[in-house]
Amino acid sequence: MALLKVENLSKSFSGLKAVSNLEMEIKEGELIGLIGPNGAGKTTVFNLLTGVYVPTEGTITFQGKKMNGLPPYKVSYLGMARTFQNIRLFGDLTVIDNVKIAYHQHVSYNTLTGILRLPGFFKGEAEMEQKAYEFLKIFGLHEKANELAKNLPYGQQRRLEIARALATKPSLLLLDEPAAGMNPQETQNLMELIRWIRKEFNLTILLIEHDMSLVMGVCERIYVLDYGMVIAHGTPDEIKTNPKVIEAYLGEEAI
Amino acid sequence: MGSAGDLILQQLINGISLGSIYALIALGYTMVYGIIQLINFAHGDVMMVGAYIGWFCTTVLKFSFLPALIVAMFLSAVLGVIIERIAYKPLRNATRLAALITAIGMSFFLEYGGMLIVTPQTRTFPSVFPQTVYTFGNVAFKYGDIVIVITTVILMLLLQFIVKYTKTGKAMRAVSYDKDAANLMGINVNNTISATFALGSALAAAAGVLIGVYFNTIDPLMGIMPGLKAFIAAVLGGIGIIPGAMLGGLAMGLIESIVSGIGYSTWRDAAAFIILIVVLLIKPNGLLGKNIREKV
Amino acid sequence: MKAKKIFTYAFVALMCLALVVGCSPKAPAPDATKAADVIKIGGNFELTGGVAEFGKKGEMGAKLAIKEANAKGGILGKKIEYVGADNKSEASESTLATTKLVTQDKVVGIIGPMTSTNTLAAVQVLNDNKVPLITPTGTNATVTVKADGTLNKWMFRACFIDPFQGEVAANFAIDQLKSTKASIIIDQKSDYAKGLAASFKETFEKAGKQVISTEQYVAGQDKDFRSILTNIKAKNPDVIFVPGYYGEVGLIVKQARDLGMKMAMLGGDGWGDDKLLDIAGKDSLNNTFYVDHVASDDPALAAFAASFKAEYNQDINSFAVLGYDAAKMMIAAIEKAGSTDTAKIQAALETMSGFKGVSGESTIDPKTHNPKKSASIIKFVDGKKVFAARVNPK
Amino acid sequence: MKLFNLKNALILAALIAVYAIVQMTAVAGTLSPFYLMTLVLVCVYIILSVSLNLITGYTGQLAIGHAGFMSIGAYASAFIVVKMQGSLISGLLFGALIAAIAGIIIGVPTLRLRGDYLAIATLGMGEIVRIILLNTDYLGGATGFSVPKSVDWTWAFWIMVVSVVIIRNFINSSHGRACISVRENEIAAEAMGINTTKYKVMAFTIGAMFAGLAGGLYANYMYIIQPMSFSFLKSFDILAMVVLGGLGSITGSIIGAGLMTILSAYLANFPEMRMVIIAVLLILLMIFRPNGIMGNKEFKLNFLISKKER
Repeated sequence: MALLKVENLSKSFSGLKAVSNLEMEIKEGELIGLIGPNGAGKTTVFNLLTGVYVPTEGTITFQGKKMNGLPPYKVSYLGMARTFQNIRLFGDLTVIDNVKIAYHQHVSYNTLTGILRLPGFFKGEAEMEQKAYEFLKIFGLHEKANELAKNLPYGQQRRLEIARALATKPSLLLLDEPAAGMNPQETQNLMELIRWIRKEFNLTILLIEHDMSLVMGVCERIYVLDYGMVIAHGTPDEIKTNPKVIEAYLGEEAI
Repeated sequence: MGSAGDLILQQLINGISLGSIYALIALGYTMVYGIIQLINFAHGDVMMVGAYIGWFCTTVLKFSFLPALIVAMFLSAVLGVIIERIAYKPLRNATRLAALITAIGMSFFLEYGGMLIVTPQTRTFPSVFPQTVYTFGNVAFKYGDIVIVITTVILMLLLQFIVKYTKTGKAMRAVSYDKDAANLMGINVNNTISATFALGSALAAAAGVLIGVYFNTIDPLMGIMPGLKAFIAAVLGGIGIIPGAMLGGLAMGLIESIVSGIGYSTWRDAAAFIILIVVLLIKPNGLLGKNIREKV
Repeated sequence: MKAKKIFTYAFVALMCLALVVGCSPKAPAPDATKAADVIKIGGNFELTGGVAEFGKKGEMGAKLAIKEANAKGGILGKKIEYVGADNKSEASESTLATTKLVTQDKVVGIIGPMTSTNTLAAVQVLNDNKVPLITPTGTNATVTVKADGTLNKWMFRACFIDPFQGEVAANFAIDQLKSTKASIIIDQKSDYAKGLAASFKETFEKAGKQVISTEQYVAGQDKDFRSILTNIKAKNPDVIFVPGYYGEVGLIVKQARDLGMKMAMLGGDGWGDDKLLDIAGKDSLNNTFYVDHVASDDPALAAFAASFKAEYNQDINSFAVLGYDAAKMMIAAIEKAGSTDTAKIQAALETMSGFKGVSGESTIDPKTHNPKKSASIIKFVDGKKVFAARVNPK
Repeated sequence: MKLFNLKNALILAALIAVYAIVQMTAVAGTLSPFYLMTLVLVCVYIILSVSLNLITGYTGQLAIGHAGFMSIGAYASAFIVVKMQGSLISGLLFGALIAAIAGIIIGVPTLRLRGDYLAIATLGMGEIVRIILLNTDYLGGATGFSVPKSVDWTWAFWIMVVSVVIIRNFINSSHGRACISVRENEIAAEAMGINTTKYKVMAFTIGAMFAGLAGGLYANYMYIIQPMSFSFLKSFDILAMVVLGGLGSITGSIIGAGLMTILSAYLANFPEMRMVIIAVLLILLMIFRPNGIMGNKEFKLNFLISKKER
């Protein structure tokens, strides 16, 4: 069964179609790439999937449930997590607090328990602290747990975004240009990390990326978007040789 | 006995001349907000200072209406620039709340500093207009009503001209759109912001003199309520948008006289707030405001 | 970074210092002998906030009375020292100001505040500390007598109470103006206006006449009354009762006349300021009447106006007059008591009779602490105040 | 993380010491009633500013109608105490409850607005409450509502302490962090599974509730309440305390409230100049310390403890 099924998805902003008739199917455990030139509508697709935008048309089915029009936090409850292209960390909070906030939906104690400092609070906080620390450790951020997120270097901020998204315990992880601004070595490390977390957490991953080496290196299938439409999809090898893609996207770069 | 039609017409006239004054004050609020996103709570008090300058010119220096208006506008413009340079400029990169608190402090300073200098007593303007009353059937309006509306219209046209066609006006629009980009394009951002304060304060002073001349009385706390109402007017129209301030001001004036007109004068101020809130709930950026979407 | 930290600590330290200095119990006055040489009278007035104009005028009156008393050599062989406090035109600040005057400055009596609400806020503090207060213009009946009928022992006033003025005005409208239909315009923020309006309405309607509409405004905020006046115009009453203060009343009268409304207009002692003439203009004021304390040609009033002008270069109004009278009454009581013992001053005030002030002769009713004094009706004729009638209290 | 540690013990000891010193000097008569009154007011304003800080400083929602909630609490508690002959505690709880309900009713529609639009909407709500009270003669209308004084230093101080502890505990819990994430980045918070509307309303309601509680204390201490005391200028005062102390700092709010109240009391000796001096100080402080006295940091006793541990 498909984990995510997108049918005939369209979104227009005051008449302008940003995404039109998008069809997409992702099976459990897959690692899919979403590529396309600037302004092709990739991030809009993410925003539609995560509930930031309400689709104009079409349906999104996730784990067999229709989820059009659900607010983002409910999408998160259902098991979809994302990172942001323009990093959106909680800058004035510590690194570990960033992760704890993402873990909030799994915490067991209620507001009153927190205010009255009942035993449940200490238990819950201890659990959170431990889990958050584990997530940080995966991304090598545990030594900076008590620094402010805004003071981290760029590459670490990107990794913290992924760590934070993982802390919501998703089954589908959407990564929006995770390697943007990274050098080749960092990108290489990131590639391995993405592969590793997919296995470790039993995840399905959809990623937007500009860095071709990353996409071609890790993705099993790729969707190519141009002017809000899917112009091609298939394995990396198929995409590389697809004339439409070359024309729209790779061709541009080749010049 | 006036017919219902006359009654409505009279209330509309009342509303328009009151609304014109709100609009003049609201323009200053909206311009300053548009350029540095500051709710300048001291704006109503600049209006008060303008009214006092006008009063000084007409009673002590025996000026007539127009020279007094111009002197008041000019001196208030200078005051506006001084306030901006001393109190707001150091906070341009601080949090907006810090600037807001400074504006509140400045408002108190003008009110109570003014009270120390001119004492809290009400001052009366001499009659600078003929006290002619024009009546058509049961509808009456004064020479002063005409002056208010005409002055307001002229000042608004002048403002539109300045903002649209002069270099300073274009710079203002550029700075309000993107301060850094404007700076890179060689626009002197500091001077442009000062010019905005000068223009806004001059308009407020004009409103102050008009209030003084029309209603005859001024006092150091006269700026608080018109200031607050003009702010509501600016938000109602969509803060930062010049036509919005005009529309909002007129709407406020009309709302007030209609609510009083149907016999709920007690609830007039509450009605203004309720309408504001309802409008905001339907159009969160005001009547003419564009819905600006945050890029995700 | 470091400088910032230092600043923070310096600030916290300063703050603690302020706490310590501000809250350290005041040491007994080092010059205790000197303190005994003066008699302290406190003034709790609205010096800032919405009705600062009235408070300031009242304080000027009170200060002038004290200055004059000192010029005559003071009382009981001592000079009077005036200690001022600001209540920001707010009840809770009035409680604070009263507490400060009574417990910090140890005044023997207080003059002020000008509004009933702010005066009511002082009642309990004065009961607890047993210090008398005279409000110049706190007209609400409950200032001196609680709603349940018990007397506020330490509270006195120099003015009429609301019901008296409203009654006088209503009777004048019925008997002299032959009115049958009245409209009332009141300041919704002012209990003075509400009190006058209530008793006017009661008296007027008891006589079988009709109050056809009541409109409200907010003093200090509103300058445009055309909307409510347009409403009244449509109902066409033969008298409009406007129990407000001169600032708004002037505008109301003027705007009514501008709208072509020629009926009689009537008010209370809040009209008593020459500014009324400046604001409304002499033509508009024809066919208007108000209740005042004394006839405007009273020689004592003229003398007071002259000395007030000499002192402050401002004109008098009812606030200045009553502020002055309240202070004079307090001074007279201290003299009569022959002591600065507050209980004796209270007793002297309670039995005060035939006190001659600028606002006329008054006698304190020991049961209600209200002064019994007569009222005058003043009529405007081409900008001149003309004495129209005198009404004695029952 | 334990409930009973050295730090908490030290804080408790300090609180008891402050309470006892004031109480003893007040009883002995060395502390003048005027200063005692000022200190009680400091407690009231601490509750107000800390609760507003929860809304504005921590959750990032610019609300300037706090005096409205304060007045709701004040009048509701006065209603219970005076009209229903209820006890002080029932009055205070009722005031807090009604204010909290008002917080929900006002918060749900208006919290969809952002930034300055929310500010003006809350300001408007506060003014509407005031106008309603002004026109309610049953509760005294413009004249005011006389309430017997039943609050004393003990009540004010310990209610203040409990309020601050509750708000602090809330902020330092997972739910509090959820509120802070709304301030930091609403879109990211939502994407991480935070129901931002719920947490905004929750913070707003808790803030309103404590403003109501403070209003109840105020009403039962000041002898008389009147609508004028709760105008938007009072909301500005409270906001100024919060910003002055530092947005997102509880100790900052405490310092801000203390500083402003004590300053105002001290300047009572200069009635003519008082407001001008306060205005100038406000401007100067903002210019030289735009992030407030404490910034978003807390004043901690850690340095006392760490010395021993070192």
